[in-house]
Amino acid sequence: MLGTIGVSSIEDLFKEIPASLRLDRPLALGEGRSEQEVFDELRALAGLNVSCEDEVSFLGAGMYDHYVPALVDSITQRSEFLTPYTPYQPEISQGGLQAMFEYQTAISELTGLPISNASVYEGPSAVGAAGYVAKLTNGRPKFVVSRGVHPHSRMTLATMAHAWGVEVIEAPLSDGLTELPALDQGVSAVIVQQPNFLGVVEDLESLAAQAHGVDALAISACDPLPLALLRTPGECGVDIAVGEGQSLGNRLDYGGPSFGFFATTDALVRRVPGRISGETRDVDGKRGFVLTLQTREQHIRRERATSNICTSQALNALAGAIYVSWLGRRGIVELVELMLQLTAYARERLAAVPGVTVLHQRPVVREFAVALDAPVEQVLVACRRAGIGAGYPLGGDYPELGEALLVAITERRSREDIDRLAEALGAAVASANKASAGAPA
Amino acid sequence: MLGTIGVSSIEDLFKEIPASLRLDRPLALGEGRSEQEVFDELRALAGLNVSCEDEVSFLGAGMYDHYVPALVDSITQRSEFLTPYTPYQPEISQGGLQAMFEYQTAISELTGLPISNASVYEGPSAVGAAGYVAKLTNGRPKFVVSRGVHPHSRMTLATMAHAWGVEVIEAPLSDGLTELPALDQGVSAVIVQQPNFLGVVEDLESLAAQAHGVDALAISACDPLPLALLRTPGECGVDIAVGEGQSLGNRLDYGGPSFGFFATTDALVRRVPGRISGETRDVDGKRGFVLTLQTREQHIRRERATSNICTSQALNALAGAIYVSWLGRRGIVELVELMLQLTAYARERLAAVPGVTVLHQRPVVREFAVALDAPVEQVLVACRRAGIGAGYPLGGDYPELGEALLVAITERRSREDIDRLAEALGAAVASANKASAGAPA
Amino acid sequence: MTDDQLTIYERSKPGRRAFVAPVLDVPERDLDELLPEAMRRSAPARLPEISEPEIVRHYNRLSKRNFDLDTGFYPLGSCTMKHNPKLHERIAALPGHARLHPAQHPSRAQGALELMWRLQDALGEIAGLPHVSLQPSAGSHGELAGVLLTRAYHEDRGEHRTKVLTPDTSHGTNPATVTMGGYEVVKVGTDERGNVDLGDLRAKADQDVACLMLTNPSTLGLFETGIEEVQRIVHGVGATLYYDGANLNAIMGICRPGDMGFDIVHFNLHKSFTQPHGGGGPGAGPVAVSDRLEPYLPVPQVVRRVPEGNGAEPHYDLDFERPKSIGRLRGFQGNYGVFVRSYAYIRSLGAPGLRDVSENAVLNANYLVARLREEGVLEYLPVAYDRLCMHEFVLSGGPMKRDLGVRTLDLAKRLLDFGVHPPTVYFPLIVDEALLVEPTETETKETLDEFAEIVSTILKEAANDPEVARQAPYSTPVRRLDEAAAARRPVVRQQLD
Amino acid sequence: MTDDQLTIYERSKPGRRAFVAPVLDVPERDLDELLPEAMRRSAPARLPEISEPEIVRHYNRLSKRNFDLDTGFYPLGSCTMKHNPKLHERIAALPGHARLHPAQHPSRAQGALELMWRLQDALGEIAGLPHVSLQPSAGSHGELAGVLLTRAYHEDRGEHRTKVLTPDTSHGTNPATVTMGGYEVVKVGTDERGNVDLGDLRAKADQDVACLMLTNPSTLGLFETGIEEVQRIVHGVGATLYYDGANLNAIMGICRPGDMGFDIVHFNLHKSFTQPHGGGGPGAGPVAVSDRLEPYLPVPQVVRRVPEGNGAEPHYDLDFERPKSIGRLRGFQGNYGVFVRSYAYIRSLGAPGLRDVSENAVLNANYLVARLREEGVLEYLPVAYDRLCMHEFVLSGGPMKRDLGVRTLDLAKRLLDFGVHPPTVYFPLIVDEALLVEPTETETKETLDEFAEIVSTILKEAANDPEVARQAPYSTPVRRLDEAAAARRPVVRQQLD
Ligand SMILES: Cc1ncc(COP(=O)(O)O)c(C=O)c1O
Ligand SMILES: Cc1ncc(COP(=O)(O)O)c(C=O)c1O
Repeated sequence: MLGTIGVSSIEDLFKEIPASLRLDRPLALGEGRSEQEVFDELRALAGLNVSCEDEVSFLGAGMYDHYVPALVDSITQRSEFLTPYTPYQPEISQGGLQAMFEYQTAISELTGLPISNASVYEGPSAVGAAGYVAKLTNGRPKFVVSRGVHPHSRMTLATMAHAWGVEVIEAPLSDGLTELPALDQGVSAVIVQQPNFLGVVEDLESLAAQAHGVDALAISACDPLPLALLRTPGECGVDIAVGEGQSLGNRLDYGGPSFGFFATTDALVRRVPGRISGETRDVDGKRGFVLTLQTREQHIRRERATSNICTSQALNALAGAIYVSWLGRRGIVELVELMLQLTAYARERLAAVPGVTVLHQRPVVREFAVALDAPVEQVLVACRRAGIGAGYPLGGDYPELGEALLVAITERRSREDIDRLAEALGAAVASANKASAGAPA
Repeated sequence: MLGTIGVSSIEDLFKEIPASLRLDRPLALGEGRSEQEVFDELRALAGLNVSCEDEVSFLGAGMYDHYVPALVDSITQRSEFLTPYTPYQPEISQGGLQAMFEYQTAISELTGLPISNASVYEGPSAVGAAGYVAKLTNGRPKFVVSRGVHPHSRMTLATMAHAWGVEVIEAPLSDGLTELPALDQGVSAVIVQQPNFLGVVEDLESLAAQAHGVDALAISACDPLPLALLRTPGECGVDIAVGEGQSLGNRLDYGGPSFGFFATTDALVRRVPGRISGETRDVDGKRGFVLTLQTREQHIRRERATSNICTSQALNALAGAIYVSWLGRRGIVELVELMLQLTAYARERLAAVPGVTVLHQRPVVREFAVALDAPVEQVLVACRRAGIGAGYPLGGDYPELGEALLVAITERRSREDIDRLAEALGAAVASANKASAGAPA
Repeated sequence: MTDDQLTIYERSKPGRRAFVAPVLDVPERDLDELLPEAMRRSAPARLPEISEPEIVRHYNRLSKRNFDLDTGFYPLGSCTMKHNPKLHERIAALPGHARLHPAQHPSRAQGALELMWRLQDALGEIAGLPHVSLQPSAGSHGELAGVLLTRAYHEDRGEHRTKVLTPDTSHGTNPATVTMGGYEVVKVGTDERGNVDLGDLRAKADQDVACLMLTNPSTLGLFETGIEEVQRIVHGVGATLYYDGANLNAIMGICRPGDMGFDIVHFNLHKSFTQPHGGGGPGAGPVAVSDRLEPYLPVPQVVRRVPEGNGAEPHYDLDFERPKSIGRLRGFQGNYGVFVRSYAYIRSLGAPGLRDVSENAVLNANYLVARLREEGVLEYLPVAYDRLCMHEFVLSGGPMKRDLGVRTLDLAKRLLDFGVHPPTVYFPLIVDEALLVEPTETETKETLDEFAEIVSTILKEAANDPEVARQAPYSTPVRRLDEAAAARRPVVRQQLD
Repeated sequence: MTDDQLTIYERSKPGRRAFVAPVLDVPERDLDELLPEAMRRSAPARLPEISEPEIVRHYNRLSKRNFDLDTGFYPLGSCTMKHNPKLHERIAALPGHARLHPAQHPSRAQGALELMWRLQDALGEIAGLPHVSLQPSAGSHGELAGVLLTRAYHEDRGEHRTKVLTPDTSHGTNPATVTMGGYEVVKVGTDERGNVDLGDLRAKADQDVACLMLTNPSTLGLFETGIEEVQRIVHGVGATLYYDGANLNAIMGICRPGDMGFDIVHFNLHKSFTQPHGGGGPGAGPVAVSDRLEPYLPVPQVVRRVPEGNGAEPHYDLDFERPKSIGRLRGFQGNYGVFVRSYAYIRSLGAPGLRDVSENAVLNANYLVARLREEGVLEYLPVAYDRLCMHEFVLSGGPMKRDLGVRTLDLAKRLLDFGVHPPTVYFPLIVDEALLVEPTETETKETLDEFAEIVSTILKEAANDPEVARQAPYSTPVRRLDEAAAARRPVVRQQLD
């Protein structure tokens, strides 16, 4: 091959690189390894993690241990879905483009909004993306963000808003529900979460109405599974519904890759970030799908694009679409109702545990907060010894709640698991208090 | 649908079944379960097994813990290979038929014989199948079978030979090598194994020559990986080479499914059992593949077929073909030489352990036998406590060897593993003897 | 781009590779010392030299030249091409199943043994016969087991029998098995309703008969209504009654071979119990038998041991102490990976689900007949025996051949152009130009409707130009292949040099 | 058979389902009591009603309407469509990785944290910049991180800068990111050799400039030979120098952005480090930075803590105590599943392997140029800048359009008929009718030869009838699609009723 090129060595191919810049040593990465050795090494690392297969986990806080049906893996592992690039050549990408179109339809149905894109990165950055659309839409200087929005989403939005010179004002929670401050024409968007981070179902409609009262956009982060049962953002008058898609057929993967969804009204369609698949016809009149409304996007509009997003999360969104088809129109309701029942049972069961108090008596779907009469960290350690991941400690994000714990219940958790949690919590709180009582004053 | 059929109930469809025969109760199998429940239940059962992932295993005895590369799974899991039936319609089965053709080529290369079928069930039944071909070929009343042939193969052959009225005569091993008795014209076939069950490399050529001396067929069961290095059955004048294919890219699966291979000479091609893929052309002159020489088979020849086999092990044979392509012409030699070196190290290492004696000082490839100065079962129990599956106890099959153990070394076992085995064996033998010494006479 | 037809040997290039060897961490010895040259092959096996990306592309391209069940309708009669749930692949791949060594001590393989024991139990219940061996590797292997069990049974009673009866509708493996089992095949006729000809059976059933091999529903897809009389005749001469389980999909939970008087049943786990066919295997062919045949079952048997008193846990074991056993039919414990899938299937469905399977299989078959009738197809392709069918049915292409000059083979090949896998053709042998159609329970009404319309379209097309079908297929990767030439000068491996 | 184009909604039939709910084992409460009707949606989401077999077939059929890397050549410039080793999928699926909850306590996620820490370390070494954050989700997200880091850096020093420079060859995400990062884009020209126009750069580099975003090799596939001078100019005005890592595949182990003076580098793990593209993601866009930017990296950072003395084991943790951090760019710790694959890749190749990657990527690109020249292709499709290229190169379809009346788009569409994925078209913008070709290191010589021949065939064909290319493709599932109509009246979801 060198001969055909007309050089005498590989070295010659790099001669345009100034010698002063050449690396004069091998990278400090060691030798290559055989497949078997690499597998063993990375399996050993996996073995150092305590996954939801290794303990009874009640962790949620935005990502949930749902059962991912086998057909999701078998389909997404097909090389025709796994290995292509973004479908720039629609004639040979109809499979992916149609799958996107079907995904958009599912998100549209779940959110009750007419427009969905083909995915954004994940939940919190989706909130940032929604904020950017608000900024582009009305250019106002303030976001009002509920404290019920996922802390990661609030932080992500703040990071981006700072660059835009937009101020972020936090609306407090009162007894678990968002309480908006007086709004004014300076407010670009009101951003809430449904159910909120503490698991409580918000009154999305009144929050949206208050936003619209000052012509601000109403933006809601949503957990897509509960939407199968809850009043939809669309019904509530929300302008943009975004969210974390992991709970739809994506594994936990220590936080990613999953997907974010982005749904909105017809009014905002030309400001949507990222890919959108649209239906059209080919020269023979045959139905087909293409990436559409591309004049929004970076590769066409460059500095005037409505977002910089390029690669997003197509394969994860596909998993989501397969998953909701697997659940189906009835199944998704059955699943969420099942979680509703399990969660209700768990809330009652824990409420009965001495030293455990349920934080607010409001409707929740699959997650709720409790206060403990003992240091959460101590209790968690004790529960881990019993093989239980008791939940997400709220102290860091919500010091105002004191020693509080967020408990998530998916269909993977049985009554027995919940009873074990109750016993473990009870024992842990009791012994923690015994210890401190015993401790010298 | 019932209306279209013209019946009023499903029941009516079964009315030809005499009422007296109808089952008047549900099957005693309980209710159906959700995917998640079935997965959890069968994962729990898997958890009750100690697999080669859970201990350092030196078990072999016909099936080996080799590394199966990921691409084998990803290819064999493609529905186009996983779900079709036997390729009765060649025009829409070219993928499977060409894969069979390529598999046959690989087996032919490994065995040094011109003809391979597309697979039989597995190793021991392949020995039986070879015996049946011998019976069909010369109808003689005796098989001479080496004691070095896998006990399961000898038992399987005996089971079938009994039905044919063929007597099975066992040829003893002397210092690990087959010693044939005087043969006569009553011998239909001489059946040996390479390497034999104790891991020793046999002198296939002289055994085949002795068989041919009385016009009997020379049949050899072979372990396919060592064939990458060993003199081939073809070079040695063997008429039929069969064997267990598991070590070629198939997982252990507690013994199956794997595949058996069947290779032979041109002379016997029309007596081969099972499917054979052959090259041909279509009406446009395009190359294609079909199931060929079908007049051997049950669906054509019925009671005059050369075998009753129908469904065999196509997917497992495919895995074997992928695996040898992955290893490649050089890689397969490197792999077997690696095992040769590891095995030599292990044999020396164990020989140095007090109370452990290597049984015969003859060339072996990846398996060898040792004698212990203590009860094998006791030693195995002790090794298990140390997380080691020390090997296969030979007492049941070869009482004449006393307290003996068969140890297999694959590329999955490291020097450290082998050293651990040596220490565990040494400790176990010592403590067993201490115990018995301590015991009242 | 690259010619899809190149073999992997034709893609091979010296020096390329996928495999990288693990590092050798022991002192290296001289090869000649470990394995003298005289023991080594003279030249390396000429395996392909190719990189992982090229291997993947090679097989991906091959896969696109295969039609598969996950892509379209596959009504291959007698093969029960039902959907293979993806869950089963996930479960079978768990290391606790997939990397369990078959020689592992039973005390360390309790999960596997319990699963096998539970599967034996479930299959026994489905068959109505209490004792099960999972060992046989496929249906025909199960048949061989059955014939050998029969032999052992008679020999044990000092009887020497020489013949086995099989109906003229039987599958090829039945007579082939009989011969392999050391018996002579005697064919029994079929009456005008498609049942075993009882007169002929009586005439042929004598003291030399060891067994009658039957499948019910028969390969005609019809329930053997005279089964009770058949049973009396066969048992009357002291022969065993063998049930070929390939058609079990029609009657699960509805009636049971054991209750019909069968002594031996084989199951095709790769048919009724969803092991994917893999393009020709793997499968598994467990057998269930009655008490009188139990002593002869192969070794080892999976058993559940309940220790005496003291509330000790029951455990599972392999039993080799079976003095009357026929011995082994293969190595180790059988196709365990198949057992895992089939047990997962039985657990998923439970009793009601299994009954639904058979009800829907029979419903779909009868509905398809009705739709074909509506489409006027039966005019040229009459149902061989016009009765309610069970899970499959047989059409005769005789009239089509006579009136349209189109053979069953032509119809089959033309179906390929419509993206349908043809039914089984030219079997059973007693039906002229036979077409054996088994839709299975996992197909939808829309699929059945469409199939009926496609067949009718092909017949209409043939009515005005039979050549279209005669020259079919057109849209497949290759067109009709010359099988005669292939058999005349067999090329069964790549030529290399 | 069934129309491959039906959507899953069009396949839906009332009452069908795949999902079976686990049994509810707690006392059931009244729904209204748990969730008052006022809080519930008025109608169920109209999701499909469909069985597992039909879902599988639906997606299987869709998959057959996609071209993929595992099937054929995919020289999509700037996208580095290299082979994705199958091992990576196996490893990523291990429950210890795949079912690890992101909120798991760090002490219980030591394997994941160690893997991330090792990956940070390796990426830092490859980039020549010591500090790495794995958080960004893709390349453009990494760019945003870079711009925000730059802002934080300047603000921390009390500087207020308003402009970011990007070459006119830059990828669209660069300017889009600049705007999103709150800066104004200033375009820098390209000189006749394809390098950054240093004169123009000097003219535009002033105290208002916060950053220059560059990729080297550039999107023209050329090494920026003036990089040292560029670096002096940019740093001379106190701006940061940003490296877009999309083209890192050309230089791994050969030279390092850090050594060139770059302050910030983003990686595309889904390009250089083999995360499969998934039809548009997932990816990951980690950033590596120099010491002066380290304080501003996102939270949390994965750190390795070595306890004081007493030989206690070092452990891994998430560090949130970063007062100057820009904060978060997303939830949790980033696309961990991608990290697993990329780390497996780095481990498999090691230092020599990574260098081989870049050497072969550059060898393949230059070889392909040479073959295209041999085939006479460059006559109509000249290389935009005729220098030794790095891992990719740009052809101009200008002459082809002028002399043959065939545009780059037509050539691309005609390539589809030959089973090749076309190169990137109409990018970079500064090249007329641009065609950006990146073969990658995992392609064989035969594939490159064949591609050169195909392009030459298409040009010959066009020479005697341009309509062939203008009307192409012909053999694809659909032919040219009306994108204008799609955008005019957008139909972006299934209409249901
Ligand atoms: C009726 C019948 N019996 C027996 C068999 C043989 O089963 P197997 O292919 O599993 O050996 C078949 C398979 O086609 C069959 O249809
Ligand atoms: C040069 C260049 N920069 C940036 C990007 C954006 O990367 P991503 O798609 O991962 O956001 C790309 C991807 O096409 C690219 O080619």
